Amino acid sequence: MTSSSFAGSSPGGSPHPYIPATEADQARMLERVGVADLDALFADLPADLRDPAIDLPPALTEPELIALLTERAAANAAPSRPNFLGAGAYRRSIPAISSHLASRSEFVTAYTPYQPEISQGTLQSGFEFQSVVCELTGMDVANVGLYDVASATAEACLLAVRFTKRQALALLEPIHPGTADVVSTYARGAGLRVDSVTSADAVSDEHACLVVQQPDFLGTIADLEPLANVAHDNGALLVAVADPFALGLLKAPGDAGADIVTGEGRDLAGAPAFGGPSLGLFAAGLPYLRQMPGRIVGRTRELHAPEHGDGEPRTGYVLTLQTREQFIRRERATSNVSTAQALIALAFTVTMQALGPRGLRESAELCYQRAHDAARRIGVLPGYETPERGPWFQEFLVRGPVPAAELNARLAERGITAGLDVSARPEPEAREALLFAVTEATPDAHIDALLEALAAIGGES
Amino acid sequence: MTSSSFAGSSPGGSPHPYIPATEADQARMLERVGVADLDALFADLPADLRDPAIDLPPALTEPELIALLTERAAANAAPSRPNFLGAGAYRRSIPAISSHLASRSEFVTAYTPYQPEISQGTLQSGFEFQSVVCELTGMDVANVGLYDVASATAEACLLAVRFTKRQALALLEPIHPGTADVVSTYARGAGLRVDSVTSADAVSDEHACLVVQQPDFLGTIADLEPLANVAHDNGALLVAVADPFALGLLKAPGDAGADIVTGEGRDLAGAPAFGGPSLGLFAAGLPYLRQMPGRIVGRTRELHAPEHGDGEPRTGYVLTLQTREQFIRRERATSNVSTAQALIALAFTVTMQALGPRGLRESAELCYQRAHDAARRIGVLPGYETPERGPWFQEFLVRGPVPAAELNARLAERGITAGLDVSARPEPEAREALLFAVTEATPDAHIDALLEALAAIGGES
Amino acid sequence: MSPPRPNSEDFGARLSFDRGAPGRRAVDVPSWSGDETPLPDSHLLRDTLRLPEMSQGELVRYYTALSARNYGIDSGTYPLGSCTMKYNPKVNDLIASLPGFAEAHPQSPVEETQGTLRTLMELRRGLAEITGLPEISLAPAAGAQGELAGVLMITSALEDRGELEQRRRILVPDSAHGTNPATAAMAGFTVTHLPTAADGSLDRATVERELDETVAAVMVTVPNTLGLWERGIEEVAELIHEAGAYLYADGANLNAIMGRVRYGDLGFDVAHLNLHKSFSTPHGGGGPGAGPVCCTDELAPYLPTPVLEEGEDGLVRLVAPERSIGRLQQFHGNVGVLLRAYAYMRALGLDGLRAVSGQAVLNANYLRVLLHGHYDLPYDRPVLHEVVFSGSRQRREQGVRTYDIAKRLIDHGFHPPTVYFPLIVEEALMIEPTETEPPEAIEALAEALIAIAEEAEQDPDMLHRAPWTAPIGRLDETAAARRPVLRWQEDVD
Amino acid sequence: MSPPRPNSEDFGARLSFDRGAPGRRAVDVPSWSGDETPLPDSHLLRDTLRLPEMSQGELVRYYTALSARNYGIDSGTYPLGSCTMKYNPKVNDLIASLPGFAEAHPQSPVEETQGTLRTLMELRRGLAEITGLPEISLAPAAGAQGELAGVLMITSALEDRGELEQRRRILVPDSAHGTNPATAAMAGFTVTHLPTAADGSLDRATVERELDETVAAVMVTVPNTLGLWERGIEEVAELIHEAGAYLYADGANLNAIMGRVRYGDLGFDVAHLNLHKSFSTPHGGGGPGAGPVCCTDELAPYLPTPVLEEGEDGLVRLVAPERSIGRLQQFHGNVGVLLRAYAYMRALGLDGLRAVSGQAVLNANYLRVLLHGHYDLPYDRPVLHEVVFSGSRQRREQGVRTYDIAKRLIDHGFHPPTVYFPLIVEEALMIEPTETEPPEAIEALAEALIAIAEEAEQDPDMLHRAPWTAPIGRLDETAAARRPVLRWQEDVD
Ligand SMILES: Cc1ncc(COP(=O)(O)O)c(C=O)c1O
Ligand SMILES: Cc1ncc(COP(=O)(O)O)c(C=O)c1O
Repeated sequence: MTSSSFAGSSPGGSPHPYIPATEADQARMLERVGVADLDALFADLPADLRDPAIDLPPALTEPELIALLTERAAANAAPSRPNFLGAGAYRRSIPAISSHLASRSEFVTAYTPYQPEISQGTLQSGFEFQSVVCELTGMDVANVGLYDVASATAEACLLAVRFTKRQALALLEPIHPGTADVVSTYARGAGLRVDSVTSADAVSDEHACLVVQQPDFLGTIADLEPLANVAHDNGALLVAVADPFALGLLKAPGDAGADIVTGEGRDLAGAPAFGGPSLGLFAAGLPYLRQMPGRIVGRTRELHAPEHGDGEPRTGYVLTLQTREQFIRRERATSNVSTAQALIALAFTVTMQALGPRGLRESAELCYQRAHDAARRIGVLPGYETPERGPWFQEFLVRGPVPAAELNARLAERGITAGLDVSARPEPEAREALLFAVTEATPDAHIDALLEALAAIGGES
Repeated sequence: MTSSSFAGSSPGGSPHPYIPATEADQARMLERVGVADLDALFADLPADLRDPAIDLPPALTEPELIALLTERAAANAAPSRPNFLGAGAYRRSIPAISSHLASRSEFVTAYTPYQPEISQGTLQSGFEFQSVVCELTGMDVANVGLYDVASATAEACLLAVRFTKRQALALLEPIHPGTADVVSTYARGAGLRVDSVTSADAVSDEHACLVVQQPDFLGTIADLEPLANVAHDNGALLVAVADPFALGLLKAPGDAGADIVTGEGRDLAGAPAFGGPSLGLFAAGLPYLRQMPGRIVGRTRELHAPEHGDGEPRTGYVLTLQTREQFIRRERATSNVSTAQALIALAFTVTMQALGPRGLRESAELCYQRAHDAARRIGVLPGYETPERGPWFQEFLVRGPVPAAELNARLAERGITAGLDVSARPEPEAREALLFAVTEATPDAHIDALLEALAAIGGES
Repeated sequence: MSPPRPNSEDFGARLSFDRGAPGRRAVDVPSWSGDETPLPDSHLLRDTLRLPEMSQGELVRYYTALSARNYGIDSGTYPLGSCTMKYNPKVNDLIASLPGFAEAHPQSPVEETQGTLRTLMELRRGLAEITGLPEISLAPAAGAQGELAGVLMITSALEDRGELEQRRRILVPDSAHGTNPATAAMAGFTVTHLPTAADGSLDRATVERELDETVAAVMVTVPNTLGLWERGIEEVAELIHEAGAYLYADGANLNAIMGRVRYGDLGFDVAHLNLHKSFSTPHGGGGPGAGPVCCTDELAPYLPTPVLEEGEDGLVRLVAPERSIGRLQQFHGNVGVLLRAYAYMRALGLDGLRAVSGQAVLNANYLRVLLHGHYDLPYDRPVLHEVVFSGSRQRREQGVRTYDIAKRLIDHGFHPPTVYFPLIVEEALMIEPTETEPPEAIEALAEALIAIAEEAEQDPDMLHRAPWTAPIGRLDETAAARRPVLRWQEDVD
Repeated sequence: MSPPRPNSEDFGARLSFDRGAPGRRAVDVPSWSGDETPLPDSHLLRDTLRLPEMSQGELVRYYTALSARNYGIDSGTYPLGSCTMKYNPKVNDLIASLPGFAEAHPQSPVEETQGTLRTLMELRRGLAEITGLPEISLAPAAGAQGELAGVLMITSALEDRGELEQRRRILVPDSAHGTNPATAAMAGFTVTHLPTAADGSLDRATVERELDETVAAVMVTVPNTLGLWERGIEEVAELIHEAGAYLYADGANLNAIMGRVRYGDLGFDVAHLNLHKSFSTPHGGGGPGAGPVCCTDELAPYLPTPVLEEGEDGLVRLVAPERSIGRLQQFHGNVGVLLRAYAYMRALGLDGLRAVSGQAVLNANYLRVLLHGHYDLPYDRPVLHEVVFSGSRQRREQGVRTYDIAKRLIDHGFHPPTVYFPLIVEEALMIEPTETEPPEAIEALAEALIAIAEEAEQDPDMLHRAPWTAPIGRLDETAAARRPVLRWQEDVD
């Protein structure tokens, strides 16, 4: 720029908008510290390895940055493209206030609440979250959240192992392959055996727990009660991996005998975001409290009555039962988790509070009705069937006149992202089938477009 | 829905998410008030006219509302469409923090600060705004903003009339037709004559003021000093209508002798938003203070020293000089303005503070360089010329191988929104010309697309 | 024992200009790599500019701290009479910020802005239904500009009738908002004030006496600023029309009667609305607003430019009425506010809007009975959307002014009501809860005001020095006006 | 004279469940007009659900009030040692929320998510350059999960070498963050603690003594939690490799050395980073974070799934390394956080990142000299990004604990530093200003801490009862743990 002449500002400015100290500031500070320059501060570093050649793209100003990433975002499929993928991530209608409130910077820019007196916002909303999760799952206690449903389920298995002193896990198929995979990852460290079972009968006294997904990976609603009984008869815990949204309609796993309930909260906090930030829900029965992983918020009071007011100590919230945790218990901690997903938990909580009991129920029913209506309309198309494995919630299998992979490809050509190809799965209903998800948030226009496309494909073949 | 059986919530709920009172609440309140039902509260209304038939579209739930208006927004041209319109509204690069900070709900949901002790956020940022506007314009005082540049200019003329006791106004062409139109609207009420003049020589002792736009409507930079002299020689005020962004580069009108400066702040606060919310800047010399329209924030101190602290009364801000205003002075007020554009003024101020002196200068120079580079590249295309009327800032005239209207249409076919058709204007340079705007925020890709399209059109004809 | 408050900094003394340091900045500007064009001659350029220099983090902290020194509806009850501070739905902000709406250029061809124009057209139709006035311009940026439009329309109509020279007076009740007389004056009319009768309505006799061939219009606020229905307004309308004058409705209080009675049916010729009140759009600490002007077919030709028109081709266009008073703004009004108002209208629907007016009126009356006896109530009858008490007893008996009561209410956690307006009520406390306040909040507000009435008896001086718990103590407004400091200056600081 | 504070409500006693009223709601759900499908058998359904019932305005006010009871970086200096609370650029939030990114479905075909995948690929390449470790998985959701990944990768490598049975120990310095030993244990190893030498670095002798064929790995934090450079770490690396063990870097403190030295060049085999610290992504009151795990080519086959791969066809894909330890999450990690980190990397560039580490280190040393003499400094040498003081003198002489000092700092307007960590420093005050604090803020923080040291001498009891000016007084953490109340319950309230 040719503004050198211009006296709008002094030279020797700060190196970057994110770094306030100017050259003058730096000089003053260096002198006080007693070193010649910044490099001198790094004298301890091995000389021969210092300041290596590093190849990074050039720095961008904010307008350039926004332009570049707007372009990138546009290189993804347009959000308006019909997309019937579910399989663990579902588009939900999120109240506008959830993101509004969760983006209050006092929440966003705070750390884990180590100083409760100035972190009551985070702590009290964490306590609200725990309360909501307990109500939904029918459990006694919950933590403030873990990374995602899969790692939360893995932690549940480790808890069961600590509690039962057993070394094997039973996962009831169909379960989300991602969940099963993460459980195996965590199990390897602990040297556990992971048995994938197709029936609860396979549960034995070797198993620390039976893990059941609700609804299961193919969308079917499980009857948890008998499964809990089998598990308990074998001295194993029942771990239910439940969709918190479906729980607006379905029986609380706690009421069906589950000992631990995990779930994924991301979709009730905001958009799918390519899978993350996610939110692992973790709730359990009271007997398991001291074995629980993660942070827990507890209620307490002031030590001293405030100067003003009625002289009664006031109610506040703190992180509690921390002797379970890594920073105190270290290698004997119940888990290594430290940073989790607090802000996502806050948005999840607002959504639940905004919907309230009736709203959540109505929303889940709407989802159920819309999904079943779409399935019905597809099922009557010549050449299509929607094989069922029992009562289901929002996901259904579609078998078409052409092989699953081809159906997928042909829909893609027509600008529609179809369901997940599950044709390789063992379940007979999954043979040559795609797994479609339709929710309360799937636009009618997308469903109509899908039906049209399916009919056309049916016609061609 | 079929959730009647469901005990998630009690019946007799509130009528709407925006209205808390439930049926039970209402019953309790009605009883206390001593009336049978809501209708009874409207007993005073003429019976024969009550509860008329009113035809409104059905209510929408939030998800339906979002879906409908997302569709509507998509029915406008995509923001990614190249668009070279300026003529009063310009795409600028706005720092992300401007909208972030201006959407803090304590600012957004506050009323005009009638209670200063709990409105210091609005008031202090208003004082910052006045300070920034004074620095930019080179004037002594500013108000916290008026509706838009045109109504602000009209108010400036009315001030000049009150001050000079004269009944005629002189508007120097080329001036934005919208501005001229609004001045006439306001002038009619006051019974003033509005003279549109093409040279300052036309100013006489009948004129209360000479109004000059900087840069003018065709983008040319005016030399304000001689104009101010002519006006002053005739006992008239000089009203400069200046683009605050251009003032990052151009001489402050106050330093050139302007008595009142108005301007449009919208484009430095956010997106064009189809023209509004807008923001009228209004600054003047000290002699005109008591005649100024609109709210003014002043600095003061506490009446009593605070209990704690160093015993010194602290600094605060209040609305001041209110005896000029309608709610006190009523029919003798300097203006009828009450609600203005406070939130837009706040975003404008943050942008200015974020850019700072050097940033604003650099940004204005970048705009200047990019616009001139684009004009140069167009000017060398066979069949095209870019007639100049003097030094210019960000807008330039383009005359092509085909008539202006046709050039416009042909570019539209190619997915480009061209410049404004000014071919009907009297200025010779405007004959068959389009007025293009290129700013620091116009993407390179758009400019390249324009040049390609212009070349192609040139080739065809 | 009370500890030192080390952090009672004089926050207001340090403006952005006093923060940061030379050479800091909150954003960088891309550099220009193309051919350099020489800048214009230096006498056209500025050679210096004083603006703050702060890093991005410092600037964010400064405004975050400022926001914490502000009170909005989201902070608590905000019962400003006449201002209708109701909850502002967040979804409306989300909608107005959709890029398709936000990025639309005001000069773009109609084909490229149908999404916005069709939405505005539907808002216009809805407002016509709600007001019973068929023709509307959405251009006015706020209520006062809507008033100016309305009065100028009357001016033009009278001119076409050849009666403008003779009809130079506008009648305005003494209870009217200041913008009414100010507007009449701006439009070149002289203002005659109409007294308010004992029942809070217009004094019919005076109206009849004043009505003659010199009267251009009568401006009436319905419901009026006492929160009362203007009894017999429909008959007054006939008198006015017989006298050849026009009847103007200040519709800022539409929220009290939405869906229950219509200005058009009552005989009004023209009205303005305050969408930033009745239709829940955020007030932003003093705008932006939107003050559409609505009128009869007779006055339609004079509406300000632009108005919306749907063509045979199905396209909605912005056009100028044939005898338009002209533009009020360079472009088309505060469109972002209008989009929010449309979203509000659609979220409520007719039943919802009736529920709004119903609950708003119930809330005001609930407050009226809860406070009855604790403060004087000059016009003691059922109210509509707001109730106006008087602090005159407290002033007389304890020397506590409404001003003190308002400041003390801050300590109780509430935003004070409107005070000293309407002017006809001495020591006025004008309270409008709105329908979005839950009954508990109204009860808490009443309890606080009752507690303050008691505090006035026990400890008036404590009230004179309130507020005690606000971010800053009571401010010296007189000093501010006597020696105005209106901008940052190096020396001052 | 101090007035009653009528508004000192027990805010925390009323949860959302205690607010609102039955039948209120904050949103409506669309009704279903199509054919009704009967619901599943009732024994599968729930027949009741307890959730709060509040109107939209009430809920917004509740959380707005909660936010006012929270302190974030945007509120002021937040010098939590080891946590790197630097300014979080708002533009990064804007970018992550672009619909194209936010609406992407994790199962969508690669062709439909190239915008995200290419961006992540560039982030991965940048991190490889910065760490000198060529292969990376971005999957770990936070530092601790990155650690688990790293240790499990070592497990797999040892297994393939047939040494897993024999190598069961992991050496961890006693200054390490708790997640290090906890992770080692989760992965089935036993932990041997290494003492810290007088100069604050690892005690070389012990390392050499402990290193044998039973050691799987050594986990070292560089720079360490004392804010000090781990002297001779490059030689230690050789020893470790000679012993057949792996060297793990806890890279949570990368911000101190970005652009100046690289883990790979120092001889580390695997490292995790905390992008939610070094790369400025907001911490959200406890997440989400992102803890990428970076490694040598030798360990690359074991990286967690997925990793990014660019194919001949120019498409970026998510793939599983051949001997991957498996997935850590159902999908691909906290992508929204990774996008922010990418934006940060691009906003800074290499020079910017070097300016970050340079200023971060200068700020810590500036604070060190300003506080020198006022508090004990157990390891008294120039530091890197943070400095660890000790309150032991105050404890000994005035009976004032670091806990009290921290609470009192709240009254002075600051968030307290990290306390009682690292464990090897008694009464530790671990202070990390970060590069985004202006010098004035560091000076103010030093003044406050010095003032508190004086207050400790004059009025220790006042410190024991601090904070005095926070939204709530000092809380009883012991009672909370003794009688845990962990959820809302009707009876409890
Ligand atoms: C009764 C009444 N009329 C007119 C107005 C003026 O409206 P605005 O402030 O939008 O100009 C107001 C509000 O200020 C009002 O309360
Ligand atoms: C040195 C160090 N290592 C590891 C961690 C763990 O990182 P996270 O909290 O992201 O799991 C942290 C922060 O908590 C840390 O400071």
